[in-house]
Amino acid sequence: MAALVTHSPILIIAIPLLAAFLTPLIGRLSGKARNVLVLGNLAFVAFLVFALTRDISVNGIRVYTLGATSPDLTIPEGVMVPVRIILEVDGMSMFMAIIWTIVSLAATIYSLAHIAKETGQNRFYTLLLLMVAGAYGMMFTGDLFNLFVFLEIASISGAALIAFRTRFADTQEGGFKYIVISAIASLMVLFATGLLYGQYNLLNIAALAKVMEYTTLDKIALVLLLIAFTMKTGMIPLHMWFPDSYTVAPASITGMLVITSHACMYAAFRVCFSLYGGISDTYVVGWIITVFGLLTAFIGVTMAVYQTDVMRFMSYHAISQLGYMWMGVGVGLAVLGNPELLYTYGRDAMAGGIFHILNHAMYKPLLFFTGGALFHVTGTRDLTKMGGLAHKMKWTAILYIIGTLSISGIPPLNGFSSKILIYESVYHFHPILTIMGIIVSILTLASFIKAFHSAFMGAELPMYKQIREVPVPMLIGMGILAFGIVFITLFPGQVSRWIIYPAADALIDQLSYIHAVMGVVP
Amino acid sequence: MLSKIVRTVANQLILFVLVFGLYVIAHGHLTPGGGFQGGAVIVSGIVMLLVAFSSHELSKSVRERILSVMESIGAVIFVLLGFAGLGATFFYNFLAGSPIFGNIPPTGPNPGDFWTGGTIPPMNFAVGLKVVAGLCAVVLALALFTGGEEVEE
Amino acid sequence: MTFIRESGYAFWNPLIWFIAFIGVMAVVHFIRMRGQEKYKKGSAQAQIFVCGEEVPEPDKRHIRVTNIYWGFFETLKEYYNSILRPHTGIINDYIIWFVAVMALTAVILLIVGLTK
Amino acid sequence: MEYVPVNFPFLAAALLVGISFYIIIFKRNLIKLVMGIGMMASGVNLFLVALGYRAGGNAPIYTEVPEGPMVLSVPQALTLTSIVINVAVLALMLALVIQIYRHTGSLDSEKSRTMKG
Repeated sequence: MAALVTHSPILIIAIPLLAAFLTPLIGRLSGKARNVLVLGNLAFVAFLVFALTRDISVNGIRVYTLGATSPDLTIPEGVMVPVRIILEVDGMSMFMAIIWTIVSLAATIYSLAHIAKETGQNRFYTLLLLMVAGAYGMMFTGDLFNLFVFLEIASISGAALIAFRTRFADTQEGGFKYIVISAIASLMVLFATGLLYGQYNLLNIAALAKVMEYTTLDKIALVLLLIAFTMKTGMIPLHMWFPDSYTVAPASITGMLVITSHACMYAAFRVCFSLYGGISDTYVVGWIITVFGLLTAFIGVTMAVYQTDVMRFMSYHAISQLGYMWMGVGVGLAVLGNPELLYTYGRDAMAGGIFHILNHAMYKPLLFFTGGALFHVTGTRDLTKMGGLAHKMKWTAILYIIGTLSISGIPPLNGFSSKILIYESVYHFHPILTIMGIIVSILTLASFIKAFHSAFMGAELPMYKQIREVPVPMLIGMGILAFGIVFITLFPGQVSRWIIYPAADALIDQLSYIHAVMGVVP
Repeated sequence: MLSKIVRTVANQLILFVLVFGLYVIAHGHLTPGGGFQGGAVIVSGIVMLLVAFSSHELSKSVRERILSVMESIGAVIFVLLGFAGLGATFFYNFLAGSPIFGNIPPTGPNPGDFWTGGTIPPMNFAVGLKVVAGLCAVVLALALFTGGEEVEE
Repeated sequence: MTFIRESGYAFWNPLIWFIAFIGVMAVVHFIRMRGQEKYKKGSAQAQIFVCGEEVPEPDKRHIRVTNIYWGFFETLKEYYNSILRPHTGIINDYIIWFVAVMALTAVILLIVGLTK
Repeated sequence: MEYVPVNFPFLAAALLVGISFYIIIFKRNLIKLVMGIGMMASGVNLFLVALGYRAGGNAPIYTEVPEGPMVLSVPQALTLTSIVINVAVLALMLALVIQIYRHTGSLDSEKSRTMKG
């Protein structure tokens, strides 16, 4: 057990990778065995993630050196700097990993029924597991180049999964847009990595952070990294590919893509806090992020009200909700250099932003899944053609209501607890942020009511007399996320104490991130 | 399908291309090269066949199903070699010092001993297998697309 | 007790909210109990009544999504026209925005660096 | 001492990336767009390789290496990885372009779009 925990940082990445390549071999023999393999594998990974979380909450940051004689031998004898591939897992990484493990499990269960009639399911599950491994890699890696590699793994498999249903024209277009954007963003990340490597001959984030001097080239590298990752996240005005891609993917994949975009957000935080936190003009960078976050929240929601395609409208809401996280964490970043303000409201703003990532990761996939359920039974995503579906799809309607109340921040659901944390803390930074946040929340509720009315309410339409409730695996997949929402609703204090504040502290505390790799300097 | 001269020459040349590709894969730990490069060399030979013969001819002998199995096996071997080092850490070079590829080379310039490298040569072979299968599938899939007549309006 | 923030700015406890919610629901139920008792399901009372007119078919009387919030969009027409213009759906235009935002951020950061 | 123009590769890399951005922004043909991304990848790879160059250096392989300085090996490993990844990305892009053409009958990024707004 202790050995399992010691090796779990790499096992969490490697086991899905192994299963991904076993899937086509086993799927050739039997489809059932393949499904059992995929699910069992993800369940085992979930077990490892929770074991590792427990370990990290007790023992602090855990590093893992690949290929060394011992996992914590980060700097071999005779060299001054880390030369091997190093995984570095702290509170923030574990927070993202917990989200990813829950959502990937729910999405896989949901896929069992959602894509049951498609051809090429072996490939689907291979790509899905590759995406799981890639996103875990992004969360755990400790050096910039592997960040690029895992980003590309997640992007390539994501694009192929978006374009999975090749019989529709729009899926191909969505996949193409996704891969073009991802390729350009990742190349910019690689370029920035090159800029940093050229100056310091280092790739490890912790080692770089230790020697960083913040020259002009470093600033350009910061811009490249920050804007590339924010484009992958879908920040306005770099968001336009986001609805195009997320709308057309199979619903289970859309739910997972939301978390890969959060993984890119995590990478942006990692760059801003752990790499540049000590030396950069965090005030300016924080303001830039906050202003863009404000724009993102507002323009995203106004665009969402306008949409008539159910998945597209939810995609714009995903963009809009990302704005809250940028706002919260951006405020934290802006006051990072000022300990007094940081502990008055900055840390709470960051905790609010991070808490909102967790909440968003619960309700947004749930809403995407209900949208996918509508597509599953009606064969269309167009809200103008829907109506009266609640007569036949009671469970889906109830789950949709839970998601709606949560995303709009209606008390007592979990969306409220993170939003009030953001409102209360960013108010001290600038009141306009809170005001806009509340307006965005109102518009969110309004647009979700509009969609709810046109899809679920009204008399039973004659063309939907034959439909039935969606299959049980899809309901289970949605149910897991709904359970997550209810759990966070009931215990917001415990959840924030267990994982939210440790994650925020892990971002703030740059020194221990550096020391975990470089060793404590006397 | 090109002329008979081209086809005959391609038929003879493919052997040399395959041998050179295998050489590049096998000597990946000594000279520039390795799994991906050698695999790409082999696939370039297959592209030569594709040009000389038609893609439909080639797709009869190179089956997509076999390629997919080859690709998976290559990747599984690679990851399993990583897992085998778990006694120390993932990707630990557990073969160094053992009878298989186990010689320890001297530090600095040396004539190059093939029997070194530990897990690296087996990994090169695994990657080579995967790259040959994967690139071959890509090339065939792109070549089999015949153009505008299948447009669905 | 569940406090999200211990610094004193905010307080949030779902349990208290639930207790209040149940209290309000009890009051609502009490008021509802005092209402009409003659209502019967399935009788003519449950039919739709549109001023004595004939009731339209289900797919005619369902309010579609395009009709909801019509006034909102009519009022904000100019905003929506201007905001929809950049959303061209062409991949090339997306990259223009990427380059523009990158240039803007770089300029801001470099200028700040110069003034220091 | 002869002059070694060490900075030229960086200029070439910057030029490649610049031209590829021009292509990606202004060329509406999807195949040209994919070529632009391939070019950008080459530019970044050239930049990485040029970073590791040391004047008069040998290839960083110990098999029968002559005496003298060696160029850095890490950027070359990075470049190789990046090339492999870009092969996969470009193959996927081309496959998707083929599918787009099959469905819409057009390679123009404006004419082949189905989603807007």
